[in-house]
Amino acid sequence: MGTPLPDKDDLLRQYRSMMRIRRFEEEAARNYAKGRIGGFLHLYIGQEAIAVGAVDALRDQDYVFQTYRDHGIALARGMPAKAAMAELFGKDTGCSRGMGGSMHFFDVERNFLGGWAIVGGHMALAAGTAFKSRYNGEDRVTICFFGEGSTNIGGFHEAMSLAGLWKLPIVFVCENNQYAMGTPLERTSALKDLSIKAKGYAMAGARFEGHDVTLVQERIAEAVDRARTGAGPTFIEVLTYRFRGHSMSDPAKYRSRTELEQKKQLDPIQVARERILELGVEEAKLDDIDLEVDEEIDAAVKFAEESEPARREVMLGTVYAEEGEL
Amino acid sequence: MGTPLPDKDDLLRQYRSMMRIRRFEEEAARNYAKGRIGGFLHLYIGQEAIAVGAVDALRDQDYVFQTYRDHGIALARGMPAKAAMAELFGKDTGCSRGMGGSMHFFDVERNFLGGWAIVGGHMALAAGTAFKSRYNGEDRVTICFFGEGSTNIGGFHEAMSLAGLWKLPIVFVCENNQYAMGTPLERTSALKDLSIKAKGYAMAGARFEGHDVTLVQERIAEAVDRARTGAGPTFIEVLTYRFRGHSMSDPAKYRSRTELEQKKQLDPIQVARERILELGVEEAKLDDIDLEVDEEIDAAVKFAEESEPARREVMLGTVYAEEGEL
Amino acid sequence: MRELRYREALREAMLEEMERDERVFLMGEEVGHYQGAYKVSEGLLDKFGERRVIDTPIAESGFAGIGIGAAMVGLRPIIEFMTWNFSFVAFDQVISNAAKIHQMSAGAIHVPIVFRGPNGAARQVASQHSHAVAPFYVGIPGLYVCQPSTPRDAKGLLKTAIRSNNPVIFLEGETLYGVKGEVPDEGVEELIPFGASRVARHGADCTIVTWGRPYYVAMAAAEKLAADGTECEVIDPRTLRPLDMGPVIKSVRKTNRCVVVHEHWPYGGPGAEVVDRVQREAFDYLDAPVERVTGLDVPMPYALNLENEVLPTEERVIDAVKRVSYAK
Amino acid sequence: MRELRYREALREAMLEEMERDERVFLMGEEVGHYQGAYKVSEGLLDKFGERRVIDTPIAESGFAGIGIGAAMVGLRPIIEFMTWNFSFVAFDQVISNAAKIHQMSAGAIHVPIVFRGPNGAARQVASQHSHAVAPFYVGIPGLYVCQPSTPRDAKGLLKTAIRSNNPVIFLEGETLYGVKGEVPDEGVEELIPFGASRVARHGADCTIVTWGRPYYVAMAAAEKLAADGTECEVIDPRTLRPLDMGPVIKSVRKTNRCVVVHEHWPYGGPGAEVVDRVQREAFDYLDAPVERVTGLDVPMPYALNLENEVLPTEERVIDAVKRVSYAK
Ligand SMILES: Cc1ncc(C[n+]2csc(CCOP(=O)(O)OP(=O)(O)O)c2C)c(N)n1
Ligand SMILES: Cc1ncc(C[n+]2csc(CCOP(=O)(O)OP(=O)(O)O)c2C)c(N)n1
Ligand SMILES: [Mg+2]
Ligand SMILES: [Mg+2]
Repeated sequence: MGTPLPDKDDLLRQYRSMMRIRRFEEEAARNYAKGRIGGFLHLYIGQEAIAVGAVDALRDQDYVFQTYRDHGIALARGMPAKAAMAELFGKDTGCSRGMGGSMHFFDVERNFLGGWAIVGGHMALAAGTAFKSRYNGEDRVTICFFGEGSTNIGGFHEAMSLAGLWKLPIVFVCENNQYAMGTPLERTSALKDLSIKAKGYAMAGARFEGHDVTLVQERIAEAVDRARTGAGPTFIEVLTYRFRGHSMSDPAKYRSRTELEQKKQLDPIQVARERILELGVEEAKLDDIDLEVDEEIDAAVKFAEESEPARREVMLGTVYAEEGEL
Repeated sequence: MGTPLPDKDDLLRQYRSMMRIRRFEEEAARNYAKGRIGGFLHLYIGQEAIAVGAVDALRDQDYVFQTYRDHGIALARGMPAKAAMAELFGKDTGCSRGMGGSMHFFDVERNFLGGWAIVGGHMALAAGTAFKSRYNGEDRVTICFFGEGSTNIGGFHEAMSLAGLWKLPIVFVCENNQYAMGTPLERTSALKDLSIKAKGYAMAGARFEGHDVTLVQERIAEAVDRARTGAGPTFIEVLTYRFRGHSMSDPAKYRSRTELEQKKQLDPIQVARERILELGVEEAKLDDIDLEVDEEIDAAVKFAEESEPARREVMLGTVYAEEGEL
Repeated sequence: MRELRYREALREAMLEEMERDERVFLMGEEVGHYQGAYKVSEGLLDKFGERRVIDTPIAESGFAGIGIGAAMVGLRPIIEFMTWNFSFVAFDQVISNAAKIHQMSAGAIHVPIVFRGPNGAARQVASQHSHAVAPFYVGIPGLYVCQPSTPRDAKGLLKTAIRSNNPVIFLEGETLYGVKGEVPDEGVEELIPFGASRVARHGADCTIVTWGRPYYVAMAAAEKLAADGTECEVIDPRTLRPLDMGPVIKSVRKTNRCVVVHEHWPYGGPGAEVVDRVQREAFDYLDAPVERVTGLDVPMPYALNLENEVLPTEERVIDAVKRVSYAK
Repeated sequence: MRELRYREALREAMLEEMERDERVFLMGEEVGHYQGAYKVSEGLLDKFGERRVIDTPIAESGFAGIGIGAAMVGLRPIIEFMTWNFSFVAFDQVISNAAKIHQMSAGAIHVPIVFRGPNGAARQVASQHSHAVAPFYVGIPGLYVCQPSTPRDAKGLLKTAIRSNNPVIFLEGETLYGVKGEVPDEGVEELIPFGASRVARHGADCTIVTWGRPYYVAMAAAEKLAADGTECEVIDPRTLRPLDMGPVIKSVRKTNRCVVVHEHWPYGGPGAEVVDRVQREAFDYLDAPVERVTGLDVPMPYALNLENEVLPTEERVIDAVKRVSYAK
């Protein structure tokens, strides 16, 4: 399939959204190094076109699930950078009020339903929200992201089996960034083309490159459409690459400098930037966007720094929900 | 693929083996009704050609795993009917000394490694024995049986994934008897042809009817050979049917009398009997075999009745193994 | 009041709550067309149809997760494990998801879900099928754990569980399903609150705390002891989390002795927790150490003679009461 | 004696046992090429090759099961869970298979296997990654459970575990890996037996039973209390199953007071079990109820200020000792 022709305004918006993720995470990495952020921090840098393209294939009402590598999709979905950064800082103003941290972003208002740290564990949950949409006769779709390393675990299989059997309105997006922590795909899967797995569940399958946001949006939209019209779920493999280590503690020694440099040729932000220039937009316009994004992220850091720490009362008060009509 | 030509002596031996299973289980059912056997009792009646054909495709050194529906394969593998019946009676002379019961037959001497009651739970164990054969450079093969209802659970997927990735010397045999307890295949799987699942694991697949013992032996032998020569695992779907309910407490109301009668036309024992007669063997020869089998099973019941009950010392003494060089 | 079987009481609870609230549905293996492996859900498919009574493939982790996901966005699933033994393949869904989501989302997401099914030994089903699972769930903050012994408690607690806005572990008993007992008449709605122990028998000589199948063993033992002049107060906590120690402590202050009787293995679990709290809250009143009568510390063997030894017996209860009473 | 880090002590144990017995192998996620997620297995791939140091896909239930199967037929696997949180997806393999096989086969089959990895909170990794899992495993007959606090115990117990003919749950600690301590010199083989509690500090005023990370909290608290004139006897059971109560009971008979300090949630588990046994076996010697200092009864939050409140603190230990001493 050829690359679709982007709309200029769409692409500018998507460029901004990707840049926002990039700058947010670069800033997060810096603050992690300074000890202001703790725990695990998994960066999405290099994969931004997938989150941004996917979000544009969805409606606001649709449900979104992601793994621990969740800053990108949360921001793409519209989470304020302040709420995201404050969460990393463990502050009460964070999107999960300091309870969740980097791996457990939540933004229920935007139907972003986490942020999950057990490989494969969120996939059945996502299928459950799709089950509910069907139960209630809603035309919502659920999209569920996960890494290629997650395709060997039982949680993947059971969610896929049930979604396939019940034809749930869900799109499974496997972000194949080639590595599960330090392990390359060839040492975790007998299959090279993971989209073949769809056949085992009598499900539609797709496979494409993830550095072109326009392409991503179009191809995911096909699957979303299939789900929305009751034609069943889709399993998508998107080929991508993460430019950083698995998490902040990973120096990523298991791959060569050359490999990394080569993959960086397809930096989704650069790709979008060049495309935009080709479309005749002036460079200054992009520089303005970059500047605005910088300001937003700086403000987010400041906000996070100055916010009150996470509160004991929230911790104690959210172990159980209050009873009574909901 | 056409039906292979059976050898007369082989077929007579296999006929006896199938008849032995049939009579054993009929007797077990009677004694269950009398309250001499407790717990769950899952009969293999109707599926005998699979166990018997498979055993003849294997060597003595090969490892065998089965679910709770395990009398057939245990007997086919050579377990004395006495040890099997005594186990059902909860006696110290049983193959598991009364610890396991119907669902947990063991016969380590014959490399029959159980008898497992958690759906999907034994498949990784089986892969583990195959792992060991490779670790030690042995040319043993492992065969692992399970029902079609087990293909949706995580345990199936993980065992298949790892066996496929590591090319372990194992043959996975899915006995598709059309029902998982009361649920027909179309309500548990989006796929009709389960052998397609093999593709998701880059594994060889096969699919054939299970009422012809000669065919079963030949087709399983191909897979065993593949495993033994290091060419990797195989996923086999054998189409079969159980003539009784899921277990003794199941009246099997979920299927029609007509369906059952039609399936009984392909009773593997009848099929073998007719084939033997076609090959020119006299009916009396078969009747003699039937009689000998009857005697063996009667003796087994008597033995089971007269044996001592399971012992407290065995129960207490086998929670932990003794320490020291093994 | 009418008499119902435990199984019927559970069925009524589900039926009434499904009629009351369209968001409630039942999902599990063989719950629909087969009418339930143990017939608890008999008739519900006919009444509510396939939309709300849903047969699943064998994929406990998958359908438990689907239930949790559906609960996150407003439904109220009842997930049946054909037996609680099979919850082990779904353990991560319960502990890492169901129990955590409300807090992880800082209270933004609710998980109103009930996991239910038969628990404990079920006569000769051997070691992989005989787990008394309470010890694995009672310790997890974010969950409630019910283990009703009587039909009335089964119905009243299940209704409360279905209306709860939190995940509930609901432990029934295969050997309890046939037990008969009084249940409020039709039209009389009874919701039994969580965290309210029930004094099942009054007595001044020894406090027995017990739940599940062994409740009946303890009650029978108490009758025998009474014939010998020892009056036991038998208390059933009904919910193991929250664990209402009030009536137990009050009782121990009177009897000065306590025996805990349960099916689960001896090490830890709610059995040890009850002991811990009794010695903490009634230290000055205890005339003897708290004793426990438990399932033996072995995997459950198949043979009936051995199973009978493994499970708590009346004799063992009587002996324990005598020991803490320094009698005979 | 030399000083080693806890992580190095574990590595030495594996290295020595792999050199000693060719049937021993290490399997898990990132144990090989990556040198271990927490560098415990650093260098082992180079030394033993891919046959014996095996990287797996993310499939805990699958590779735990493969380990158990391999053990059934004579190998001696060490299965690493990257963290014990991930054992929950393999829970059924451990409880229904590893723990049961020896008895189910009437002793015909052995399962010599070690499951190991870091357990408990690991600084701000939040609720799905911070489980202290002992309560889920200690109650299961057929398993042994080790939770060493010091490098020396880590090495000596892991060697014993690898040589054991039974399945062993081996709980390490991410926050312990960097801890340094004395370990017998090279060439001096020390096998620490299961079921042998260690008296880590002598004192006549109060017995503290503790294990894992909180061991260090308790030791520090004991030093502070000593400065105030209260001498605590600190006992580390080292293996939670079997649980060696001998030294604890002996100590309580002397101190007449007992405080249990652990990371796991308060309800049940080894914490409650220790209390149960102390009150049973030292009833007449106790001058106060046994108290416990535990992780708070909440899912672990991410924020550091809250995590610090959830985990046992020196202050809470000191307070508990004072309470059981009726001091201040
Ligand atoms: C069940 C489970 N096992 C192990 C882990 C530890 N772990 C976290 S991320 C990860 C690698 C996942 O790789 P992949 O699925 O490819 O996603 P990516 O990180 O590349 O986005 C592992 C092993 C986990 N979180 N859950
Ligand atoms: C994990 C798990 N869930 C549920 C069960 C209960 N159960 C036992 S057998 C069975 C049906 C299995 O059907 P299938 O795999 O087709 O095998 P068959 O009985 O037809 O041989 C079920 C649901 C179980 N034993 N284990
Ligand atoms: Mg990846
Ligand atoms: Mg079947």
